[in-house]
Amino acid sequence: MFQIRCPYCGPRDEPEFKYGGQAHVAYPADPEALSDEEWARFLFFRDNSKGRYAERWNHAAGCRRWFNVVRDTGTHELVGSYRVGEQPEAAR
Amino acid sequence: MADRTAPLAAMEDRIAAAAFPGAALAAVPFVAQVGIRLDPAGPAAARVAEALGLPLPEANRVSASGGRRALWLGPDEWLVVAADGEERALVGILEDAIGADGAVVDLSANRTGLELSGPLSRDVLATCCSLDLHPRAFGPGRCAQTLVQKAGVLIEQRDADTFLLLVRPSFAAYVAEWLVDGMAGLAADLAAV
Amino acid sequence: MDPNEHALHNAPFLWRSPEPKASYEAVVVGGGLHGLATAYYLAKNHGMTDIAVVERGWIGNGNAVRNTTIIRSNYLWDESAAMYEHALKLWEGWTDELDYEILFSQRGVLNLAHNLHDVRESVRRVEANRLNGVDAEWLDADQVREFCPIIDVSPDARYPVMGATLQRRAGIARHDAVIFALGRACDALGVDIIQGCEVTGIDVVDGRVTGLQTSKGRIGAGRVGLVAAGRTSLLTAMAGFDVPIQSHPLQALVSEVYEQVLNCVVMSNAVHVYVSQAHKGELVMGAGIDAFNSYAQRGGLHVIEEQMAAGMQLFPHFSRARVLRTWGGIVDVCPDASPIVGLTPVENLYVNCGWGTGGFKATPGSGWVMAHTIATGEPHELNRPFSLTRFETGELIDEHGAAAVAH
Amino acid sequence: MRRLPDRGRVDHDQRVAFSWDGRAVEGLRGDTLASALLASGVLVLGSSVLMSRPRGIVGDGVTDPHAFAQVGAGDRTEPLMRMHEVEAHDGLVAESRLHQGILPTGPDPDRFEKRHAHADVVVAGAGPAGLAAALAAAEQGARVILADDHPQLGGSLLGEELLLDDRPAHEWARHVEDALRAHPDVLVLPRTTVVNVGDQGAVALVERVSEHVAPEHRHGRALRRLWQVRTRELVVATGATERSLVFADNDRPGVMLAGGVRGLLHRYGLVPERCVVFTANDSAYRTAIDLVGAGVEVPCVVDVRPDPTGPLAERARALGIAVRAASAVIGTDGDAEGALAGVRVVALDGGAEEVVACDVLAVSGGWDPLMDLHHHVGGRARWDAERLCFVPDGTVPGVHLAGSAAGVFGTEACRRDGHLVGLVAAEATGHGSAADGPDAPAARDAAEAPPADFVVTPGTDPVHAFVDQHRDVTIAGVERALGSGIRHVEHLKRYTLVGTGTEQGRTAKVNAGRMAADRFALPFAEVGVSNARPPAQPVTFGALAGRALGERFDPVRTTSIHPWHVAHGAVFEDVGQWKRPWYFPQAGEDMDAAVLRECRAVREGVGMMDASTLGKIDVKGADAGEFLDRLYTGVMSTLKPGRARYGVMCKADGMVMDDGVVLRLAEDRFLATTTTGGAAGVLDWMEDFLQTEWPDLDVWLTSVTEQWATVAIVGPKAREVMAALAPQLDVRQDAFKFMQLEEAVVAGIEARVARISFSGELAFEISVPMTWGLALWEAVFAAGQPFGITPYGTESMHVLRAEKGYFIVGQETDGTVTPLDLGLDWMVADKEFVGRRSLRRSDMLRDDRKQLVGILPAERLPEGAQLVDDADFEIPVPMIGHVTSSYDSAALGRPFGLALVRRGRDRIGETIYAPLQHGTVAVEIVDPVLFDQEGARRDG
Ligand SMILES: Cc1cc2nc3c(=O)[nH]c(=O)nc-3n(C[C@H](O)[C@H](O)[C@H](O)COP(=O)(O)OP(=O)(O)OC[C@H]3O[C@@H](n4cnc5c(N)ncnc54)[C@H](O)[C@@H]3O)c2cc1C
Ligand SMILES: NC(=O)c1ccc[n+]([C@@H]2O[C@H](COP(=O)([O-])OP(=O)(O)OC[C@H]3O[C@@H](n4cnc5c(N)ncnc54)[C@H](O)[C@@H]3O)[C@@H](O)[C@H]2O)c1
Ligand SMILES: Cc1cc2nc3c(=O)[nH]c(=O)nc-3n(C[C@H](O)[C@H](O)[C@H](O)COP(=O)(O)O)c2cc1C
Ligand SMILES: [Zn+2]
Repeated sequence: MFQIRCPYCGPRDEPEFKYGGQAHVAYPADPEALSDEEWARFLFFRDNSKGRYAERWNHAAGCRRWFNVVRDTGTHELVGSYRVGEQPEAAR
Repeated sequence: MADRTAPLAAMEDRIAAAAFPGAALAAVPFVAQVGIRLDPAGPAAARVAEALGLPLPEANRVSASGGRRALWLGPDEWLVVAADGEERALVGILEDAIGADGAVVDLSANRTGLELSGPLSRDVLATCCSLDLHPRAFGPGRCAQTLVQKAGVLIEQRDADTFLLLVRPSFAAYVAEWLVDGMAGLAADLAAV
Repeated sequence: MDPNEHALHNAPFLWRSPEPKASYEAVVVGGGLHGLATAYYLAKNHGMTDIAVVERGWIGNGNAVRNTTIIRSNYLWDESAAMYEHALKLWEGWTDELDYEILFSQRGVLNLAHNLHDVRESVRRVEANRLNGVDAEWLDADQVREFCPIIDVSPDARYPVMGATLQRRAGIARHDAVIFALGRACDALGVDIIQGCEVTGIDVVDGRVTGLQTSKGRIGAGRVGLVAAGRTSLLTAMAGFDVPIQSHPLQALVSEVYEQVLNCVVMSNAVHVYVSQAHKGELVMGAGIDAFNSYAQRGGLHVIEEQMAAGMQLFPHFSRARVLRTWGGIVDVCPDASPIVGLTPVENLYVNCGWGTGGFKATPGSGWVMAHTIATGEPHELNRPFSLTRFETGELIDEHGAAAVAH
Repeated sequence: MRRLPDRGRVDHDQRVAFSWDGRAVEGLRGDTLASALLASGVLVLGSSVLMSRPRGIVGDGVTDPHAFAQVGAGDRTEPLMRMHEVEAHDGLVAESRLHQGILPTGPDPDRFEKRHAHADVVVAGAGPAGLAAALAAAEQGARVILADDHPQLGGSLLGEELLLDDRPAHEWARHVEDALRAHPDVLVLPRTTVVNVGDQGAVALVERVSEHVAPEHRHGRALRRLWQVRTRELVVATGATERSLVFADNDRPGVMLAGGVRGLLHRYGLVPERCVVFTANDSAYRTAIDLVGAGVEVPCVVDVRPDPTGPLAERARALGIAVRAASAVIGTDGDAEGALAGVRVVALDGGAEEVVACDVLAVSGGWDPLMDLHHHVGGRARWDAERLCFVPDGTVPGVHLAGSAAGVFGTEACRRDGHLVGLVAAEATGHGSAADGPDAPAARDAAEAPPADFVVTPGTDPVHAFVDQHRDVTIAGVERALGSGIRHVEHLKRYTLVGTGTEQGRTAKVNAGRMAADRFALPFAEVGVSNARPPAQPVTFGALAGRALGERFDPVRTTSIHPWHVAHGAVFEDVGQWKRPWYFPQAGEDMDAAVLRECRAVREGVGMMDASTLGKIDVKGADAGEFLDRLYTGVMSTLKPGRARYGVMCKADGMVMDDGVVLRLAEDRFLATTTTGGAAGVLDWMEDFLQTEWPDLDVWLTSVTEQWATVAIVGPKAREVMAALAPQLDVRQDAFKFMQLEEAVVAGIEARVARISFSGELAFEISVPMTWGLALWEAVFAAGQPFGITPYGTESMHVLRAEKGYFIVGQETDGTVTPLDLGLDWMVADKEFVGRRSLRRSDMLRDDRKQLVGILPAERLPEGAQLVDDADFEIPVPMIGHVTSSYDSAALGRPFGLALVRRGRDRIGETIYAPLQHGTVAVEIVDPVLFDQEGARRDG
């Protein structure tokens, strides 16, 4: 069971959080301009890499904020958390 | 005309009977609660603080003054708590203070209270809640939103041995059930030593 | 008497451990059950013998040894039912065909319904199964009790059992034995099984695959099938394209060994339980998926605790059973909970993945259609709908909503 | 075995009486089930799993391959309990069952608890290393939890006769324990096994709280407690386990591990009559020495090493014990019961077998550091060719190994190591500095001679020489597997089952791996052993479930009106975690009758329903309208304050996600309602977009689901009831229109009243704070009496809405249905909203998609029934759709339903078929709106 640091509330147990998948995937600004293929990539394709991975979590049972975490998908090391709008370098 | 109903009315006896030398539980059925949303860096924060007569606290803290308390819920969210019946006045004050720079919502019926007190109250919570309540990590004047098993709760430490839990009424029986059961286990342990 | 005659496995010879040749007509990447079954049918159905299975560890070390061995074909959508039913029919002949006791036991699988929504969806599935030629029955709570007396069907349970679907031809098989059986069968047909051989690169020239870079050097290959389950994304990245899967931990556990008490497989979507009792007597239970991506082959204990609490709802007298061992696999989950089997943007490179939490049961069918695809360069009728391109058109085969647990 | 009156840590004056296989047996307070049985002369515990060979106790710890028993009676009976862990007590009931247990047949009468805890440092194991580590960390100020699976702290110190600082070691242990208990921030947990290590210091411990007392003395205490600890650092000081050697008939009762024999002496005062020692290392000499010291005859130590000359061997020789160097045991002889009577010894360079009579053979093949907890989180190990054991190969962040678990074997060295590791762990949590910490105690252990690399006695009979005694795997079995081409220990494990038993082959795995290495002519370091997995010791399902049973398993959510529903005989339906009244049967009514009555009342008179479970989200801010426009398929920003509009939301893939009515409370404030089951998901979804996609929007979201109770008054007479309840409210059609809302005092309660209808009838929905819900309900019920007001449940609600062709998310939709499939084209506005792009994908544009239609079947169909084109068909048959809703209608006087049918809207008027098991039913496709097509009734 992970212990995740909410950038607002501090470290809490994993069941307080909801996973949100890969971070930094924006809803397309102009969906109508996208081809079916481009739209499918947005809908269904997410990085599935091994190693450091920037992902989203929501502190569902706490402050309800979405934030990002850098985590190693090979070892479960949690490198750090950072807020929406920040870049992975900000993880701490 | 009929009156309001207390969310835990049906469990009153069990809650009272759970008391043991280590801890006691009591329902606090009605608590005035008003939610505030605003940008702490924006203009409304100071206005609200002034109107309430207390600062909007930092993360995981409670500020209190004159029977009102503000509990931090998130980076732009607080819950103002006061005695039952004050909600209407509070909403008025707060709406005036916030204006268009945030939101004020009366949430007095959205949560109900459970007060847990006694030297073993931390142990009771430890049977169903993973929050670290050790004095090094928590203490009077602190609050946190967390889980009692699967139910969300807002926990406020009131004094050295007393905790107020604010829970959604539909989860209140479940939360009380866990606390009462935890107390039974601790009471048995206490009796055995 | 030789004491080990009792042992389950009794083949005098299993497989060679050859060094790889410089090149093969076709190479299957991944020595899981699907990879082995693919190689087996390439050789058996398509007469291809210049082929190899390359496996980074030992064959079976992925999800093959980690699954809870539930086999059934009662899927909702026509495409799925056809695929899994094809597999189930093959399972029915495999012990004989492979000449190896794989302990396929058609003891029946119950999928429990706990609320009106479950009931509606269960009936929908039973009716669809029936009309697709898949055996399926709807049992009410009393019939459930009759079929599996140890389930707690009391109406005042937190999640009362309102009924269940039953597929009698469904059941379990001994996963380890299937690995040994397939490994042996492949070897006997001349397939090189190359273990300890990790694919680290895929050579693509002019849009066509020519070979593999491996920890044992380059292996030339006319055709390549990627059958690597949870690690598929890592491989397709080497070939320059993506598949829409996410790799998650899925945990399972076994108990110590008890006298037989559970005569069938019981699954429940609402309370997240699936359990059977294996031949030796250990209870085999699957837990829920961990929400996050991971390649670590382990998940959180809280998932198992939740699972146990759920199990106690249905089987209160399992309280004194003990968890002997827990483990996690890496399951490759597709957005629509259905697999991808077919062509890729790279010529002569084929992919078989996305079976997620439920591919063991598909093993023979998956191998069959994948072999067809590799051998002919065209999908088999059964896997045509399971293409990679369906995500563009939206022609998904969404087994989330309606198909009960996917194991 | 024989009990010495003055030895052991048992209370020789306190007898306990218990039952073994139905026989009365006695032991002493402080005995385990194992030691009590040995003291009572029970040598043969039972027979083995495959070969039915007699088996006895092998060690003195939980790695023993045979010491399992069925313990307890009735519903308390527990299979495969570790006999070395079960404390003998009055009334204990135990039975011989070594390999296959029996589960109880009823629910568990005992209590399993859980407890959360937090620590800076958790120390697993309280031997010299663990005690020293815990003390060092505690003295630095860290919050420490020390757990050991034994009732007393001390670890192996209790099973040895050792001096530490020239004092008996167990006294030192007691002294440390006292010091630890004096620290306010230290928790000492004896009888507690660390079973699982997870990520970021999540450690699970199982404490045996009252297991060691008879059920009647438990008085409500938990049997066991699962501690869920979050620690910053973990010190694994779990010691080492001894492995055996492989020779013919090495499974005979009486063949034991040397450390175990020593432990039986020092812990329980138990000794054999005549004991031969067989070893590949120095440690077993201690057994010989200690036994001789206790007056036991030790005819010889059989040592495989050519020249055993260490200080221990010298001491043994000095005591007159014969040391037979370069020799090995090749087989054993048994008595009538099959228990050990003698061993056959050979010189390794050849020569005749010699039989040495003995009742116990104490064997030591070497020591394996117990690193399970390190392995749980991916810690690696490497084979150390000198120490001849696996040792940790690096550590995982936050997990430290100390003492024998780290491959340190001297007692004082273990203590020193523990001390140093304790300081490092404390420092890592910000407590003190390891460099400037208190000095580590010295380690002056006598040197030991190097162990020998030895597993199998050459020339032994392979068919009766056991590698894994629990699983009955012999040399022959291993050989057969290796001969079949197996090249990997994980295949070896799965082929032979080595290491898969109840004790996970802890005494067997290394030997099996070394045999494989031999056979492949590979270095053992490359071959290794099959891996370890959690838990470190098996944990009952009950302990993992804890108190999450019955009503504590999952919340049962009810509204404030629920007590009334219960009092009035409602039958409930589970909707998510909510209990909603399904229908309100009156005396003698079944569900169908009740529903027909309820529906008729609503269509002809007036009904009332508890709608409080619907999700409600307060949406406030200058951009609230814009925000909702981006999420709903329709337009909300044009709504006027005081008006309401129905809305549908899609997921990004264009499939219907949720629906509900949106009310505009003020220029900058909306109230969005959601389905009961969708409430939490919709709020999360909204917050997600608000926080991550559109943080610039001035919008604030607050869940108010439970702030408001809602009572719907529905039917032609609703207006009269409403008027009676709120005399000041102008309820006339012109003043209070459909989709309008008003603030009003209703039955004396401040309320919000809206004219929203989910049935097509005139309806008012009254919302008051949840605590007033019951008061409101009762007032409505009272006010409605003159009009025969009828409470109705979800089933009638479903019938009424289906008559109007309204879909239900999750019933008509299943994640594959778009708003267009539902015929909601009119609601899909020409503007961007989440999911809109998906509706243009080629598959969504197909003209043969399934569409929502009404159906009139010849008889009532089961929901879920499939639909086909022709009455005559053969299986398999293509299905063109399925029945999503199906009811008997009071209003229509016939069965009807809704269905998703391919091209359905083009086929209205056609007949299709539902093939049921008892026959095929003709079904007419009709418009989904079957009742009041003009919509005249909603205004009363
Ligand atoms: C806990 C659990 C329970 C399950 N329960 C069930 C169930 O009850 N019923 C059911 O039907 N299904 C179940 N499944 C799913 C099922 O196990 C899988 O879908 C199935 O085993 C997939 O087979 P596979 O051969 O594709 O994958 P795997 O067996 O995982 O094989 C993939 C192979 O590829 C190898 N590989 C990966 N990358 C490389 C590389 N670069 N080079 C060389 N080799 C590589 C891997 O080492 C591995 O051996 C369960 C899964 C889990 C984890
Ligand atoms: N070659 C040898 O002579 C040799 C070999 C090994 C050990 N030893 C001796 O053994 C001692 C080792 O000291 P130590 O402190 O490292 O270990 P220890 O064996 O003294 O103590 C370890 C303790 O941890 C307990 N334990 C094991 N797993 C546990 C778990 N998961 N949860 C809770 N408790 C658990 C054990 O039951 C034991 O009580 C030394 O005295 C050493 O000299 C000697
Ligand atoms: C159906 C089934 C039955 C199993 N039975 C046992 C068993 O009796 N004993 C055991 O130790 N492990 C058993 N296992 C678990 C395996 O030992 C092992 O944990 C699993 O194959 C995952 O591999 P890993 O733990 O090596 O990663 C079983 C696994 C499965 C899938
Ligand atoms: Zn937070």
